[in-house]
Amino acid sequence: MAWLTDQEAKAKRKTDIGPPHYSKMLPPVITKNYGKWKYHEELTPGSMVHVAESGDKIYTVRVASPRILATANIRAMLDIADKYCDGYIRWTTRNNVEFMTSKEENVPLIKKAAEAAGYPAGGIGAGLSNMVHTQGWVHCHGAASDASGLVKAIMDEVFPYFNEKRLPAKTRLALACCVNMCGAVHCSDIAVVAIHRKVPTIDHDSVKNLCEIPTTVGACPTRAISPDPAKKSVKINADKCMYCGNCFTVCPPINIHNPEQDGVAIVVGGKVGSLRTGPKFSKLAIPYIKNNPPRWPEVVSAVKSIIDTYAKDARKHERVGEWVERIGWESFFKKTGIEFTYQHIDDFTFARDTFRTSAAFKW
Amino acid sequence: MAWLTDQEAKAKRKTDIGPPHYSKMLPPVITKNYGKWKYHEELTPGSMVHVAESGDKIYTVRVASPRILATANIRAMLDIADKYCDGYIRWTTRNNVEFMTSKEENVPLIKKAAEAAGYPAGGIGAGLSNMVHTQGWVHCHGAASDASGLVKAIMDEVFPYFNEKRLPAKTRLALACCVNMCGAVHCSDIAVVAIHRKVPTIDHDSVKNLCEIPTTVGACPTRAISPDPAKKSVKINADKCMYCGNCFTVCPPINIHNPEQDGVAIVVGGKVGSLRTGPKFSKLAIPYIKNNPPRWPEVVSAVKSIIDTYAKDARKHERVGEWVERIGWESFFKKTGIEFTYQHIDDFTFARDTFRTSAAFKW
Amino acid sequence: MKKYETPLLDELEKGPWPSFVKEIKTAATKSEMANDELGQLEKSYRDKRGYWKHGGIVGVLGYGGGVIGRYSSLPEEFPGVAHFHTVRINQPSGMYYKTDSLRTILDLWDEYGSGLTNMHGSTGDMVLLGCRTEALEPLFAEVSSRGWDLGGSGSALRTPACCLGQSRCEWANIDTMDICNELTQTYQDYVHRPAWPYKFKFKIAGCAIDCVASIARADCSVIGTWKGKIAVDQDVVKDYAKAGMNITEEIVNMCPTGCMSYDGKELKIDDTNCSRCMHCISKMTKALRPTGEKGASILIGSKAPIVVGSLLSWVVVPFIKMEPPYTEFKALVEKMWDWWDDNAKPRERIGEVIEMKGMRSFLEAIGVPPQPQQVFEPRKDPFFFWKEEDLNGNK
Amino acid sequence: MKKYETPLLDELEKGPWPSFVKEIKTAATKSEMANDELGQLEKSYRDKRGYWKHGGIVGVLGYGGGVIGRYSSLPEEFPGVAHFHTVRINQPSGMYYKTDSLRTILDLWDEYGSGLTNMHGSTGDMVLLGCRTEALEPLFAEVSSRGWDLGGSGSALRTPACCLGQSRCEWANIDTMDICNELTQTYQDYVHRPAWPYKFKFKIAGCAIDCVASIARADCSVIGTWKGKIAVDQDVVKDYAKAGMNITEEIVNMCPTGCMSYDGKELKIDDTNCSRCMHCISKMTKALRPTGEKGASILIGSKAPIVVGSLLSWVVVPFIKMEPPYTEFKALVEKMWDWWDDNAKPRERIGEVIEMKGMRSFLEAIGVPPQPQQVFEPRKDPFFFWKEEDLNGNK
Ligand code: SRM
Ligand code: SRM
Ligand code: SRM
Ligand code: SRM
Ligand code: SF4
Ligand code: SF4
Ligand code: SF4
Ligand code: SF4
Ligand code: SF4
Ligand code: SF4
Ligand code: SF4
Ligand code: SF4
Repeated sequence: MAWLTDQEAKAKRKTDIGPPHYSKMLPPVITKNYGKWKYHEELTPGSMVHVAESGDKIYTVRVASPRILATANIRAMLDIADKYCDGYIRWTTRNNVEFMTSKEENVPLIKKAAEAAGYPAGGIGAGLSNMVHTQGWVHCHGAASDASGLVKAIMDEVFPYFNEKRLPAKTRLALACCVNMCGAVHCSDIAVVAIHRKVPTIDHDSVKNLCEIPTTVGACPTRAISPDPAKKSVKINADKCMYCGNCFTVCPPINIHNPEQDGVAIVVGGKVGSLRTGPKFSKLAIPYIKNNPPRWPEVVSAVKSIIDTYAKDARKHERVGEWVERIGWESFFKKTGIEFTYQHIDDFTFARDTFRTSAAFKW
Repeated sequence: MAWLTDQEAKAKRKTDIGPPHYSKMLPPVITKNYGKWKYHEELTPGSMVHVAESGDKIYTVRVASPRILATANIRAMLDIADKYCDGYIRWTTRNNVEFMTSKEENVPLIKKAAEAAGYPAGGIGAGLSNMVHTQGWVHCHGAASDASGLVKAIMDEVFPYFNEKRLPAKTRLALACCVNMCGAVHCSDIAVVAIHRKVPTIDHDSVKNLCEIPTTVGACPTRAISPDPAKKSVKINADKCMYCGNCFTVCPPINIHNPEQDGVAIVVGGKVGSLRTGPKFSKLAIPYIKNNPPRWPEVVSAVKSIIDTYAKDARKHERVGEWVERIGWESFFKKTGIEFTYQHIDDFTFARDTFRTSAAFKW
Repeated sequence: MKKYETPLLDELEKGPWPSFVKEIKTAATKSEMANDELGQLEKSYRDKRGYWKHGGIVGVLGYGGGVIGRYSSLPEEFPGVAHFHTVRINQPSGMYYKTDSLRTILDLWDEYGSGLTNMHGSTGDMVLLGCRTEALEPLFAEVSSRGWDLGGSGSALRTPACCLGQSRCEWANIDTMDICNELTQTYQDYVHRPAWPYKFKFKIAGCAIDCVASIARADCSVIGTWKGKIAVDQDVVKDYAKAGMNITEEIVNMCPTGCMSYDGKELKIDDTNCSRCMHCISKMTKALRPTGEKGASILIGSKAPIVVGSLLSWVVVPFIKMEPPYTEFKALVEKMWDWWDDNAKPRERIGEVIEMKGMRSFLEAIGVPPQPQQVFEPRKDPFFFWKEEDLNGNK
Repeated sequence: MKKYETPLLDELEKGPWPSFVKEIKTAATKSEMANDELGQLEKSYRDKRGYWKHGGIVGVLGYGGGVIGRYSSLPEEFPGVAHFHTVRINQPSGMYYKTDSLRTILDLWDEYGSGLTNMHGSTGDMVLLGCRTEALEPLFAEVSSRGWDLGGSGSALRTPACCLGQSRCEWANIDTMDICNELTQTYQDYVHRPAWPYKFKFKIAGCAIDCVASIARADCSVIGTWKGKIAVDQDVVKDYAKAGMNITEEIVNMCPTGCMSYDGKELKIDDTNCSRCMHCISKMTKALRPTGEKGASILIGSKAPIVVGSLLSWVVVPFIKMEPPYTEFKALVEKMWDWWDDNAKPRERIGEVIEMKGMRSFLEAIGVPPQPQQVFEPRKDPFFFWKEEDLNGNK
């Protein structure tokens, strides 16, 4: 294949056609039973079956994915799908891959083939699924930590809960590499959020050449930046800065990265479904753990320990947040041994609703 | 008695002595058993007995009071206390009067005497107690309604719940005559809050003579007032004014009173104790009922109807707020037939936490 | 001495609840002031509006508070209420009175004022309702010479108040009346001479039931509690069951922490998970009883809605011993006042300032460490701040 | 073609979870871009910081979005990532693929880009990770000529996404994939040409379980629901009990409204008090089934934390029918956009504007009446506003 010339490209291009219609992508058994499914059953942590009113069945094998996928490896998956799934495949909303077939006997074969390709089955039912995450040092300018590396290190450690061991309920892990929080990190059972901790430094001499002052001022979401006419540069109000790094995006002489101080916070107890209790935001559990690549052992063991405490202490069907709310946050800190710091106490706009306004609490 | 002269007064006055020590005011049985009470029992809605570890007993008869009391009538109460209670009496934190005696046989006599004086017994246990309230047209400049008159009209109607009929739990009624909310009105099972509804009018010509502009500007808690130099007066930003009347206090040419538009709102579901569920603010049930003195029939029937719905629907020990939270506010509006309006939807600083962020709710 | 026709108010003499109109009429038999109060009030009922002007500064020599000035806006029509100030007499803790002692006040009030009172004001004072400016000094001399004093008003320490506590309640973990009296006496200067950004209120309750609504209306709410088990008298539990109490429904299922169980015979409590809410204890007072160390939780900040919406008090000190002379508690409170005074804009209550400046600033100033008991839940957003001193540890 | 030593990244090839390092290395066997990505990433791991500059505006002719510009801050050291833009390809609804169809994209991507992808991006797009500016036009021509298009970026309608809904789930009350596709197609112009104050996202879930996290990350969350009873198959209930399910503990006691009861034989539901939370249904899928009218709740406003803290979506329309071509829904959404466009400052999401201007302004603009379902609870403070038109009624 050779690159299209400009002219070829212009001739060929179409616009505003949108994606292909989904109906072209559906396995026939789905097209036939669309909207007429009756129930499903989990078979193993990596497989389930859905049964239609017609009696038709569809078996799903779900396999792990690192989300960053090389085309060559996707092709390997497509080959499996061709072999066992009539040439259809899908991805889930949490970046797992699903192989579907009406033939029960294919289930173990798919599993085996996928595992051979490096993608183990799991993620179904009351356990861990894939860890939603973002770009990190692989692609994003603002990242205060890597994304994929932390996910890999964590998932290696808690892997048994993905493919074998069960938890009280589905448990959603997630990671965001900065406070922009791409993904639904803010409502996860346990999430890792990368944070900067220091106000950016400014190389004032370069600002005048490299930056547009109004753009730089405008980039700050908290209005912490104002022009500094004397220096022909900008200044940052440290009280207002929450270390987001947006200024650095538009003005390279501003530097937010600080290898010694960047790191991650761990938040817990969020969920998005409305089952039992409503959707919940995750709340701060550990305000800071320093970046320690390549395997971030402190973060890994903190996440593991929270999961283990939950696994031991929660009731069946109770999500992490439901468990913590039943026992109370004061018990959460006691049971996990996590230290409670000033950072845990909200000082943001909505602090008021988090302060305890009751004489009833646990020691 | 004749008034002291200036000189006599100067000679006689003491300062910073504080109130008399409470120990001088206590019935002997209390002094003896102070800190050593063991349990109590409710005998009737108007009487109870406390039993000390020593075996000593103290019977309490609680009687209603309109809180505004004439000296002559207080003397009548003191006479009863002299006769049956060894010369001691007390008032409760909700403005009822308590007669205490160690002699069981005095209980009915006290009741009878107090009732003869016009002060019926009641207010103990799971029912209504006195209605906490404020000054109203009797004494306060800002009052958007009267206090005592509304209380009288309401308590007349619901009186059986004070002296006879029981409710699922203690039920606290309260009234405030303006949004300053003197009293714990904001955390009552059912409270009436008087409100103005229109931005004050300004008689600009009089302002220059009668008001200090800076004081007037400063009096506004929401900074709605600014100087109007052209008119040598002030102007009010209607978007910021929440009709509190403070400006009118300091500057008489500003008028907040509007007989056609002043009235009351009814709020429900508050509590202060930490039992079972934490303390709660009352929430808006009815945003406006017009003033209709002398007996405010619309307000009276609204309060009555909420109490009756609660009495019928709540579980034992459930306070109004606990009942509403169990059934959900959508059910509260359905069961009471109260109309839900724009005013019910919070648009104040903390609106966010009141918006429903869940797909689970009742039709 | 009927002076006015009051057809509207007369309606409010009917019905079983005691009538404030009767009270005013009673006072009016002797007092022109009360009479004109009645007349002006009837007019308010007719016109559906109040007729009062604001106060202006009236008071007694050397005091900045204790009196609320009040003037009629219709002084010609109702001269008896041209001045109608109220005098706040600091109540004795617990609002117990020896009858003689109270008669003294009543007699003086008949002489110097309208003969009308509020027993009591919402803050807790005895409120004497309606007197003229020139009556204030002699009245104060009479009252104070007999051992009574004024309560607070303005930007001052307001008259502290308490539940009756150990005087007649089996659940009081602290001596509320003594604490109330002690604070009132120790801080007389702050009560009488407004020197703060705004008002400050203490209310003291003996337990989490909070019969003085301290958590809703005190800048500093002192609420008694305990550290220890709830003792259960199983025999008495059986009596309650026999008497018809549905222990499972009424007690076990209503326990907010789910730390109770009942098998039809024995009532068990997992004390480590009890939040000391007082529900079970209050419903089975003969069977259940807190044991162990007694003390108080200190909660800060409640107030009425203006301007930022009502606040309930926030747990700041989960547990503190409360023994006379309450030295540790007083030192803590004084640190709070200092911080508040340093940081508040005029008319900002302490709770509002904590909200503005952040809980950390407040806790650091008063020397109390962060503790999970202070919050319902930790923060949700990732925008937390770091001080230089935090950056080296893992804080 | 190994170009760099990557001792740190090599550590991340170990362990059971699939390794992204292996993926990059796989791509690196064919692509210099992927190779330099690996090298720069190793350096990031060593130095504990990223080495990317921001985007600048890159894209394809006539579109304002769909491409995220990205440049290395070390272009001399890692020339292969000097440009490393991402291309967002709009996924088919439900993320089902016919293998051939997907291979087309993979082939093109090997030609024009790094051979690295994200399947999928958090919003839902297929993300092609890393290409040069000059590759964008020809790549787009190739892709679009084969029936694919770009997704959204910038202040535009972002690529809508959905749960798989009726395609494979027994609980979908609405046809999520069709709605998703229909919105994507109808509003192509809004996807490709950013013209709004900020981004706007749709996510569509078939029921309250919300397998696409719509309530947490969509300006408009469409969540399927029903009006009717939950049909109970009592025989199957017995099967569950026999199979060892503790129905009382797991189902009845976990029902948030307490509207279920079970006497060991029959499972009863008081449907009028059910909040349709999906707990019982999801745990007893063979026995329980919603019946009656199907439709959706529309919730508005969720977003990530910057600047005012995260928002979850708020119920605005408790129930709306969702039948193709979704005319009523589309009209509603267009009214929302108009109001938002009129009232937002730059970079203000619709939820933030609702918070600023008040829910009333929004509801009036879109013609939806106030309803208790929109709030958890009514307001607490007494500072509510009145418009002239309210003052005559009892509104
Ligand atoms: C495939 C997928 C939808 C898709 O369009 O891709 C999906 C599919 C199913 N979900 Fe889900 N959910 C999927 C993402 C989600 C999400 C979204 C997310 O995680 O970002 C949630 C919300 C999580 C939350 O609340 O924070 C989610 C919360 C659930 C729940 C509720 C769990 C709970 O107890 O709170 C159920 C019901 C259950 O587990 O009983 C459920 C049930 C199901 C069922 C059983 C529905 C059905 O009858 O087919 C499907 C298989 C269950 C399983 O995986 O165990 N699904 N499910 C998604 C798979 C993601 C993955 O790879 O793991
Ligand atoms: C007399 C009393 C009401 C009563 O009928 O009992 C009262 C009466 C007034 N209060 Fe109050 N407050 C009274 C207890 C309260 C309480 C309850 C309490 O203390 O437990 C509150 C709510 C708790 C709190 O402090 O927030 C209360 C919250 C207010 C406020 C709102 C303060 C705030 O920060 O939001 C104001 C407005 C102000 O300070 O300007 C206020 C202002 C006033 C003023 C001084 C009106 C004014 O703007 O000048 C009232 C004088 C009325 C009059 O002419 O007699 N009053 N006020 C209470 C004092 C009697 C006493 O000393 O015992
Ligand atoms: C006398 C008084 C204290 C005082 O210092 O004056 C008092 C006295 C008692 N209260 Fe109280 N409470 C008193 C105001 C309060 C308040 C404050 C208020 O209403 O402003 C509350 C908080 C109300 C709230 O949460 O909104 C209060 C909530 C309770 C409760 C909790 C009720 C509940 O279920 O939430 C109990 C326990 C109970 O009823 O089982 C209680 C129990 C008691 C006991 C049984 C305590 C005891 O063992 O002696 C006393 C008699 C109960 C009765 O009246 O039924 N008392 N009680 C107050 C009488 C006021 C009155 O005239 O009615
Ligand atoms: C690629 C992706 C992350 C990923 O690894 O999957 C992503 C990447 C970026 N996001 Fe995002 N966001 C992505 C989904 C999200 C989501 C999740 C979602 O859409 O469901 C969110 C949270 C939900 C929301 O919209 O609030 C999200 C919230 C943000 C925000 C915060 C927006 C806010 O209003 O708070 C920013 C900041 C901004 O807009 O300037 C942001 C900005 C960015 C930028 C453009 C960084 C920037 O400041 O310029 C990132 C480019 C990274 C890069 O170089 O590749 N991204 N971003 C996701 C888009 C892929 C796709 O199209 O499928
Ligand atoms: S979370 Fe932040 S650093 Fe990570 S991809 Fe999104 S914008 Fe970039
Ligand atoms: S890091 Fe973010 S908050 Fe701080 S100055 Fe830069 S843009 Fe503003
Ligand atoms: S509530 Fe308002 S009107 Fe009533 S006494 Fe208090 S300040 Fe005056
Ligand atoms: S009524 Fe209150 S809010 Fe309105 S202008 Fe006057 S002082 Fe301000
Ligand atoms: S607050 Fe507690 S200690 Fe005080 S009277 Fe009420 S129940 Fe007794
Ligand atoms: S005090 Fe409250 S939390 Fe403790 S056991 Fe009793 S009911 Fe439960
Ligand atoms: S959201 Fe509901 S309809 Fe959609 S996949 Fe999940 S369970 Fe099924
Ligand atoms: S759907 Fe939820 S609320 Fe309704 S019966 Fe089932 S568990 Fe209860």
